Amino acid sequence: MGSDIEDALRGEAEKLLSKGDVDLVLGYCMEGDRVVPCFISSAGEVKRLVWNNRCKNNLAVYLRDLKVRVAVVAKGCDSRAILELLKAKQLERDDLVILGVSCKGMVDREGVEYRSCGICLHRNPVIYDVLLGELVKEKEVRDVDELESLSLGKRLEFWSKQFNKCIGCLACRNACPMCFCEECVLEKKDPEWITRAGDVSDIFLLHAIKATHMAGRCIECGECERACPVDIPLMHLYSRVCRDVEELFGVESGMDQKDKPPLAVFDLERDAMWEENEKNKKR
Amino acid sequence: MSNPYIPKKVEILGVLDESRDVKTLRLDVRNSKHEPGQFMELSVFGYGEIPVSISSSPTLRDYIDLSVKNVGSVTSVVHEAEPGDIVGVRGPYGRGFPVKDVGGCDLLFIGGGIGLAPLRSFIDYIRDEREGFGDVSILYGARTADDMVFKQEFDDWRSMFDLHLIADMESSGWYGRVGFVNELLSDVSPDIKNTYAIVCGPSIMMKSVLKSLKDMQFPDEQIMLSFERRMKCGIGKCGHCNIGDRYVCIDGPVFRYDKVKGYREIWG
Amino acid sequence: MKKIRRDDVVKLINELRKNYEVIAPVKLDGVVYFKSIGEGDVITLDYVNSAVSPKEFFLPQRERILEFTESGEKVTVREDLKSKKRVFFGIRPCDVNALLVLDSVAREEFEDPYYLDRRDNTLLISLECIEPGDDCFCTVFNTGPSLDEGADLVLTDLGDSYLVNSLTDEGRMLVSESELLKDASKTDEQKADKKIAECADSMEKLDLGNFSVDEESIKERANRCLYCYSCTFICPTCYCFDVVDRMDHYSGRGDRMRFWDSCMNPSFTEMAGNFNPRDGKAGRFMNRIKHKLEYMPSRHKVYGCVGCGRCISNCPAGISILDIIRCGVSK
Amino acid sequence: MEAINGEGGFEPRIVGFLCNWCSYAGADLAGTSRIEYPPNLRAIRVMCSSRVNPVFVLKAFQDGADGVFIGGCHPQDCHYMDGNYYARRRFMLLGRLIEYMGINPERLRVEWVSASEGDRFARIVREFTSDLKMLGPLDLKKRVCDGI
Repeated sequence: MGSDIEDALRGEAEKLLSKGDVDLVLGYCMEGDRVVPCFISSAGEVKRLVWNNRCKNNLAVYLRDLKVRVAVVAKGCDSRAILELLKAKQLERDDLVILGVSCKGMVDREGVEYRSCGICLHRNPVIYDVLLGELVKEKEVRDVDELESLSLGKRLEFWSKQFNKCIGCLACRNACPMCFCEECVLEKKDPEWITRAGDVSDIFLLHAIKATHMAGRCIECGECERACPVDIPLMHLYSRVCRDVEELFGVESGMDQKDKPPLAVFDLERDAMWEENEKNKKR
Repeated sequence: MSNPYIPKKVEILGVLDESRDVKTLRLDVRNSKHEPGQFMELSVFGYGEIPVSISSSPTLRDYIDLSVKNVGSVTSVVHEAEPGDIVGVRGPYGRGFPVKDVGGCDLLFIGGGIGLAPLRSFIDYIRDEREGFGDVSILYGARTADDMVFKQEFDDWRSMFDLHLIADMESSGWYGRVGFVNELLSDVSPDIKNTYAIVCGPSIMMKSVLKSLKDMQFPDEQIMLSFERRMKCGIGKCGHCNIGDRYVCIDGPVFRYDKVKGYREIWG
Repeated sequence: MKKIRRDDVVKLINELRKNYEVIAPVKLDGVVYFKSIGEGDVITLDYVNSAVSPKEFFLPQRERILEFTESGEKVTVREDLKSKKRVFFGIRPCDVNALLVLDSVAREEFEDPYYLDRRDNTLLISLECIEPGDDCFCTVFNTGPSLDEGADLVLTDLGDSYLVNSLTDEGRMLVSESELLKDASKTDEQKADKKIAECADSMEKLDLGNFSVDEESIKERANRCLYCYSCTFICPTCYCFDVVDRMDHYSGRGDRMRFWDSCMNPSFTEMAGNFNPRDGKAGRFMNRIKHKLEYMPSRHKVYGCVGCGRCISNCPAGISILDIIRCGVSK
Repeated sequence: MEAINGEGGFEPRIVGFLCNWCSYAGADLAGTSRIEYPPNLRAIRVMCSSRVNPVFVLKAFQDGADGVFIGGCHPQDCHYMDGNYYARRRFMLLGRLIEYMGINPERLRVEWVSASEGDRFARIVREFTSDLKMLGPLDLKKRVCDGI
């Protein structure tokens, strides 16, 4: 898969680096049998760059720390993260060259497609300077979330069991390209919302709070789920929030530069209508 | 198996104001056998535990002093303590100053801010065991004159030792020198062959003092540094305070410079 | 030596449960955990290793170390310091060696009573490996796939049965009453040796004779690291913890809790007053690697890595400590 | 939180975040007008309904609340012009999230109550209390910790 794209990528990277347009190319390379993120800083090294169906990492996570001009390989989810970070003024557009590439869904070492890729509707990059290869046809209909069909009690039981596994390592937050707060509410000590060394209900709270913070921000790349050492299906939670934001506020994060953060704006008519809707639904 | 995590409950005998943000707790610990330079883990139940240098000499039999600067959540609670309150202590822990090794030699104490606390333990020890040591010079600097601690000891020290003071900044009522503590080194002319330098203070101060000492040709083996790190357990289990393969809590806090010289991040 | 039929292993565990709390591997959503076995738990024998290391049963993710009243007039130790007798079934040789590493830390100068109490009251039944996992490299540190010391009983998979070897008297006593164990033959023993040897041969070996950590190889990876902390949490030898006091002001009762901390977290070394002696991501990464491969050997005469491969399998940025070790060997 | 022991049966615990300018004044009016309403709601005065962080709500549930009430000014009446509009969006979303995680969204109630609506405030609290009685205790901490 993708050897043409790989050639185009190497060519583009070589051009950008040798002309001095960028200081660094952020892409993927092989290390043993693993595909890993890599930083290429000279034209002579571009042969290391690869493109295949195991380039799972969301490279946007590295961009905030790089204080140089970067060309970054961006799949659908990477580009959405970049767009959202640009909107949040976390990145300088002028320092970025986005090498867009369409994704066919990434697979793990066993060749099994990641769940986040399976449900993805945006495999094409939404923002790019150069497009490598061609755009692909996107899936149009969302999969139904099987958890929706469970009763309230069963859902609480499901999440309690999942959170019982949680070891509180915060890998889900740390691996998230959209988590960029200088001080995280989850680690705040005064007031200490999440009791350190607390019980499973604190873990429940942790994930609930994190989910509220992902509203209008999560771009569903699935990095959290992949980073989780105990395989808690966190994407269910964040996807649910994404769907709610879409339905209630008509915004999908990382898709349009003009969209405002949905919880920092309001729309009187729409909100009043939905408020009424939600109330009626409850009764 | 005795449990090293259980603090001993002790009563606060007195609280002394040292400076605007430093208080000394005088604790009901009798016949303490600590070495100068060792520290205690001080518990305020419900708020946490902090490592604090013992600032009193082991020659005092009726109490120990712990001097605490108000810098964080636990220390701010410590500052609200009153005589009669109960706190917990564990320790003394760590390796203090090598009192025996430096016996008979001249000593050059260099302290910065609250870093004078462990030095005071040693200085007062020498005051009480005077014949065992050579000449003693004390160089002490603080941000302002108001930030100097143990001022009540200064007259006593002046009468027996050579005391030099300096403040980083001018302030009203301060007629002494202004500058950094390493500038005081030009005031003393130690017999380098027979002198140990004993340094404690903020990281940046220790770093610049060390540079000055090296400029004076002090050998690494004759420089004693007392380090501060984030510690939790105090007994080498929690892993927070390492400098290379050394733990500040059980191998330090006092290190001879030549023993830690090669390590990364000794200054941060 | 003895042997036990594969189908009888669960029966044996049920026998042991009469007198002991038994910890054994179970599978949930395809992920293997060690769990204190209760009614209805289905034990699995088909696994490479658990997602989270067995250290959580000795040095729990969070534990109460003290209880006290607000005024400090009453301070009591955790009540259950005398732990129940436990049997840990199915621990892999690498993880047994990891416990030996933790022992050396817990016994150094001051003894850690909470850890050692659990440790002393737990019998280990280890399951040797006959097929390595994708990221296993125990052969590098000689911590597997076979086990000669550290556990009480060692089981080796022979297909339809397991060879049972007692390494300690306690181990022998543990199964002496059981009728499920039969005498093993010489052929069984040879078969087990062959399987272990085959497994070991298929794995990488490195000469650590003049190994030293290659800093360049670390620096490059430190850039790529996401500092997600998961490697330190799942590692069987990472022992660092943080301590926090909790106080319920309504009841006037409080606890002192300790819980796992990660050296990859910037606040790990940060002191009050915002001074951080280990600033910068690279410094933290370097410390983690050096702690395992340099500081532990110099302090405790044992490598702080046992080659379980958990951190490699789980690293979101694909960083392999084995690669770093290789760089330090070939240098 | 301590449970209120009514005359047998379950008495729900409600944490109410009331905006200073409308709902709190409304509750005050209910009191001064001697309108009776159940004592189950513990009022916390906030300057604006948008001051209420979703964390407050979740923490209340964790600490034993059976229901959380958020009272703000009617749309277009916010003392700060648009605070309640943000609150409205925020809690519509939070309601859906807790529902997804297994907490009945009816346990989170957002209402706009003006300073003059003392009777309405009392009616809402009565209604909410009886709704929660029907739902029974939430007991989130225990249920999550026990995994049931």
